[in-house]
Amino acid sequence: MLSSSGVPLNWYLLLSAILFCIGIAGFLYRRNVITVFMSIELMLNAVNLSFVTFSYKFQQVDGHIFTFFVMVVAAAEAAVGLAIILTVFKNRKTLQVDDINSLKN
Amino acid sequence: MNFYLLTLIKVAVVAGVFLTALAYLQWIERKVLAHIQLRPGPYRVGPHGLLQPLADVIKLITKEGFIPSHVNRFFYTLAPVLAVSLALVSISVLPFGPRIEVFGIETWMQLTDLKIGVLFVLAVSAVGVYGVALAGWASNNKYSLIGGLRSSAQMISYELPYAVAIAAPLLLLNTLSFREIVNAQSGYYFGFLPRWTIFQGPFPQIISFLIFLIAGFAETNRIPFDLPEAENELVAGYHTEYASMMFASFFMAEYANMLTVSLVATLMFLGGWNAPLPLPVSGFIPTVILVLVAAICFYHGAQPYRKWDRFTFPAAGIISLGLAAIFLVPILQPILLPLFWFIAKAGILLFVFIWIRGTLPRFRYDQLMHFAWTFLFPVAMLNLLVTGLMVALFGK
Amino acid sequence: MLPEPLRDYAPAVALEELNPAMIVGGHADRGEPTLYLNPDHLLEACQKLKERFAFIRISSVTAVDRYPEEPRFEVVYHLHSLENNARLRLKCQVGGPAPAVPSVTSVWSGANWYEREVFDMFGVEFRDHPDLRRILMPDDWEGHPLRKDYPTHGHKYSYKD
Amino acid sequence: MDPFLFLLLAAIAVICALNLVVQTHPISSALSLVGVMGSLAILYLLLGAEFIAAAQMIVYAGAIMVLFIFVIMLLNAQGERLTRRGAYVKIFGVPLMALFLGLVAFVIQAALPRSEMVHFGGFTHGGPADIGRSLFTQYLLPFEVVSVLILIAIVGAIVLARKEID
Amino acid sequence: MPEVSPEISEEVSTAGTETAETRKRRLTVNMGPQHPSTHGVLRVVIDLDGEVITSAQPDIGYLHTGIEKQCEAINWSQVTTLTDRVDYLANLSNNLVYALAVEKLIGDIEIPPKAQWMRVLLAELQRISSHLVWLGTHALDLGAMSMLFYCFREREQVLKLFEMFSGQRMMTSYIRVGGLALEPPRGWHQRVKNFVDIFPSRIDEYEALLEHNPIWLERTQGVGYISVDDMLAEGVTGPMIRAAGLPWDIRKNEPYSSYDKFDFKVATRTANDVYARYQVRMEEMRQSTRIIQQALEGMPEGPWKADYQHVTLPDREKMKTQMEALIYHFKIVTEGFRVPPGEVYQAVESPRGEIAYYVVSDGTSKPYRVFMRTPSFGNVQSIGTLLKGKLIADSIASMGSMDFVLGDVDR
Repeated sequence: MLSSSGVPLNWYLLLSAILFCIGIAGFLYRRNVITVFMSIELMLNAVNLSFVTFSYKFQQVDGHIFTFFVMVVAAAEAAVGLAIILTVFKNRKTLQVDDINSLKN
Repeated sequence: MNFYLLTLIKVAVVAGVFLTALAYLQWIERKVLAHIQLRPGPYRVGPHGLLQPLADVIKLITKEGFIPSHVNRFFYTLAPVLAVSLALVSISVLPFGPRIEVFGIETWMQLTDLKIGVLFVLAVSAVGVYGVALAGWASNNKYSLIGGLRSSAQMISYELPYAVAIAAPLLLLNTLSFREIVNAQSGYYFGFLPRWTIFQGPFPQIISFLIFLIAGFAETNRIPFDLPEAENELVAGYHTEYASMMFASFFMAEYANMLTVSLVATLMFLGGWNAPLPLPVSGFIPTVILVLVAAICFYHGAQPYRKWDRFTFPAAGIISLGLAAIFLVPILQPILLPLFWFIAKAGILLFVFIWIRGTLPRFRYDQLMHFAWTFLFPVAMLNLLVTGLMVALFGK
Repeated sequence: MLPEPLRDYAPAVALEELNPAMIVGGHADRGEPTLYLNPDHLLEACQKLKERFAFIRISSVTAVDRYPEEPRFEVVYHLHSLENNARLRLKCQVGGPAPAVPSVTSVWSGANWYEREVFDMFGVEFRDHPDLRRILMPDDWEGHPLRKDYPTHGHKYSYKD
Repeated sequence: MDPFLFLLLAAIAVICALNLVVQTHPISSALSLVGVMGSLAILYLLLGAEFIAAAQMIVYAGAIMVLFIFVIMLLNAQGERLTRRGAYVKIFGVPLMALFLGLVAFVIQAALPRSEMVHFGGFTHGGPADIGRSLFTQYLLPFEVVSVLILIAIVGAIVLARKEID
Repeated sequence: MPEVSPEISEEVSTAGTETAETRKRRLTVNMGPQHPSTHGVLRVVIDLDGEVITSAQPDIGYLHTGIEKQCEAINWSQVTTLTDRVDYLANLSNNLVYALAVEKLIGDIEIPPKAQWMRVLLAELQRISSHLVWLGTHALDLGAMSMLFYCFREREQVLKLFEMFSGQRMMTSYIRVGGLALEPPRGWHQRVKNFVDIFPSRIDEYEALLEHNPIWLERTQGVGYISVDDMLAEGVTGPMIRAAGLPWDIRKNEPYSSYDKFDFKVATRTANDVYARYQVRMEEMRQSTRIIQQALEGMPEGPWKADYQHVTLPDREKMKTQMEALIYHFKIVTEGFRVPPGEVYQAVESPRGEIAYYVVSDGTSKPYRVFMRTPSFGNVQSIGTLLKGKLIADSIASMGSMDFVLGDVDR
């Protein structure tokens, strides 16, 4: 399987899957809202890797475009999400997701 | 010749020259600042303090690397490493000269040419915030933290005009590779006006050049934008808690960033190693300058102000006369002339950096942010739009 | 009853008219008018001087320790009128185990620190002062350094934690 | 050369990702994520996605993650305490996760021919010019929609942050 | 300027009555006593609401040396050396005010015109040197570090002049009761003339560097306002009050030491901000140069100290030839001269404002009480009013514009 000059395409996809699973694990396991947020970013990254890999496989640029859009959406999401976290922290003085379980106090 | 061996040699040469240049940049800064401020500057170690950088390095290395007990050890040690390595890495894509032939081997005066070289430089400078921000956070000290926060906000804010200012000339040049960028700026209008981007039609990029320089000052945290380390307000900002080599790493990073900004500005706006005048004339300019330098040195040597001037000035004069002669050797000219112009342009920009530091006061923090968002960024955007319009209407 | 040199001095005359018990003495030594005031009427007099004779500035407040005479402290106020380009010195003599005078901070807010300094250095209390605590010496210092019975040298002090 | 580079970067990415989940302090997690992004950027380069690699560094590592770190520093976030739910995840989640991973791996193995290899330089249309051409022709509408989205996000972020300033 | 370890404490106020709506970030920042920009050991406790200062409480006493107490234990003539140490950037003004106060107490002592002219000249030189220190350090606080070196270049010349006549650069003790300590050496007046000839062009140089600089203007204009009424109430004097448009200068209003014979203008501005204070000080340096020029041109001939054998030391020649002079010399040196009982209050205009000594004599050879009304004390008292409601980022520029000397505050 190990040729001198190439990597099996599967490996990229497997790496993507592993990263995605770790992202899920972090999302479920962690209790800090910022870390949870970062786990989501990790999952997005894993998916991006798949897109780029498929782009290679089909020799088309569309996967790159999609990755690009994911990045833009991630940037927007980070801006709004972090603003929400800031506001929540000002009001509740906590970053624990378990403590942020009600809409009003 | 073996590609790997050649690359290794080039890496060694570039790293050696670059690091020495950093050390001497600091010497030059101290000398220039001192002369602006009417003092002699470093003077004791070696003739005119020329060995001062060496003494500094020895002193800083042998000094105790003190880690305060209240810091976050891992990030505290990681931050300077990050700062200095990220500052040094962008040199790998910058070319210093054209394709040359040494001992029958043809090579470029460049480590590697990325197709996306400009993007690479931008990416590295974008990540460069981490060193400063982490240092401020890991020091576990209010002044450091405020310095770190200020610098993250400042660097993110100035990243935008910085990138937009680079984008405008790219519209004219239509490439992201530094080699091609320089090649696209060769040639002259009317036989004397160089086709550098700051002069190039259809829309000369003088505005983006200025914006790039201003944002470059902010990116490198230098006066008038040195809020992160404003010593009169925050003591020393993010490196308050650092000592010895770790402290020096931040300085190295600052000087490396300064050098990178100057080199990128030279490549992007000032035509890289292209001479400002066509060849037969420009070929003699270095010789003339060096002969003038030698004359000044001999004059001062003849009228010594201090005891050792009788020897040091004539020695410097002889060296520059020798260099002047070397510049006339026809075989060496294709190598030396581009290098001379490249270093001369970058050197002038570096001098501007130091000169500004010696003259200007510091912004207040809100004024600095105000300046970035309400002046620099809109102007950069407008410049980009106008450039795009001009290229679309009158471009090739 | 006004002393001889101050008979023609308008502020003194005015205060005397206001309340004969206000001024207990005075002199105009070396051309500097000085009024000795009764501490009980100090605020009233200051108010009057500020309003009527434009002594809008208080240049300083200090004290002199006449130990071992009694009353031992003279609290000295230097007033200044920019309008009339005139200066006036007021004095209050206080003594006893707990010397105290009314604070003039309600008239001139700038007297704040000067009164704190007098309190710090002489131990004279200023009644109704907004923030009467030591200013130059440490908060837990014992004694009042500018008193005449306080030694110039040889005082021992150890810092408390 | 390629497999070695891939394995090295993949190892770094996985270790950093695990570190993200394991570390208790948000700053450590954020830096691990930067590590993941850096190694992914180089993997993108191996796959011929030059522009995406640069964008990954500039946008993801240089802007989004700096924003994260900025917020963590601003809030002076401390290490978190784990709750009971965290323990549940540890007991039941890990086997389930392994199962899920195995399933995905099986699907990948089954769906794709095993002999297909990735060579560096096997795909050369990932430069800025190609991306730009696609973006402004075929994908023009999504591009414009996304720019509106960004505008909305900026406005939203400002509105949310304003609330606490006033 | 030495960089010292920071002392900053911060606590989020946790007042229980605050509701979620009114809760804001409240910080208490402790600036100093060791901070590079407080110019000495001043501590300011600042309460912040976001970026805005809600209250600022200066805390002084870190440099208290007990000079007033010490004055009561030494001779009248020995006190002169202590007055140098009060405001070490304007020591000659302190010498002058002490000498004037004691001379007023003695009463019938006549100061010869030459000594008076010299006193004016020296006080103005001192004013220039003090303002130069202020300009350099203030510019350094705002990040313009080269200004410091330019200002110290000229200050160095002034200090050399001081060293030339008194042997000391800073603690000159040159103005004594009854005149001067010594006659200035030969060539000194020429050196002063050389200095005042070039100095106006140097002021132009500073102005060229600062006034055409948009960053400097932006950081100083409209910053650090405090109303005239507040300043008068808090006891602020000197350039601060003149920058608010009040032409109050003790040199004009209560002329001492023949200031009334000199032609000069009181520098005033009306903007009442940091920039106006800067302009006032620049203008004062120009006026001081004018005064020095006039003093040099009209320097009277004659003795440089009063002929008053009870107070001033006799000439060396006289002492060696006349028995009586020797006895007076011996008495003054060993026991000190006696001053008639009484009390005086003498004010002069120092570079920082009204400096006044209240001296009480009980007729012995030692002062009974010397009270020093120093300008910085009153100025620093107003920091609370000055900073309240301002931005924390402007606090350094505002406090710097006050030009306080901590030795002058704490004594």
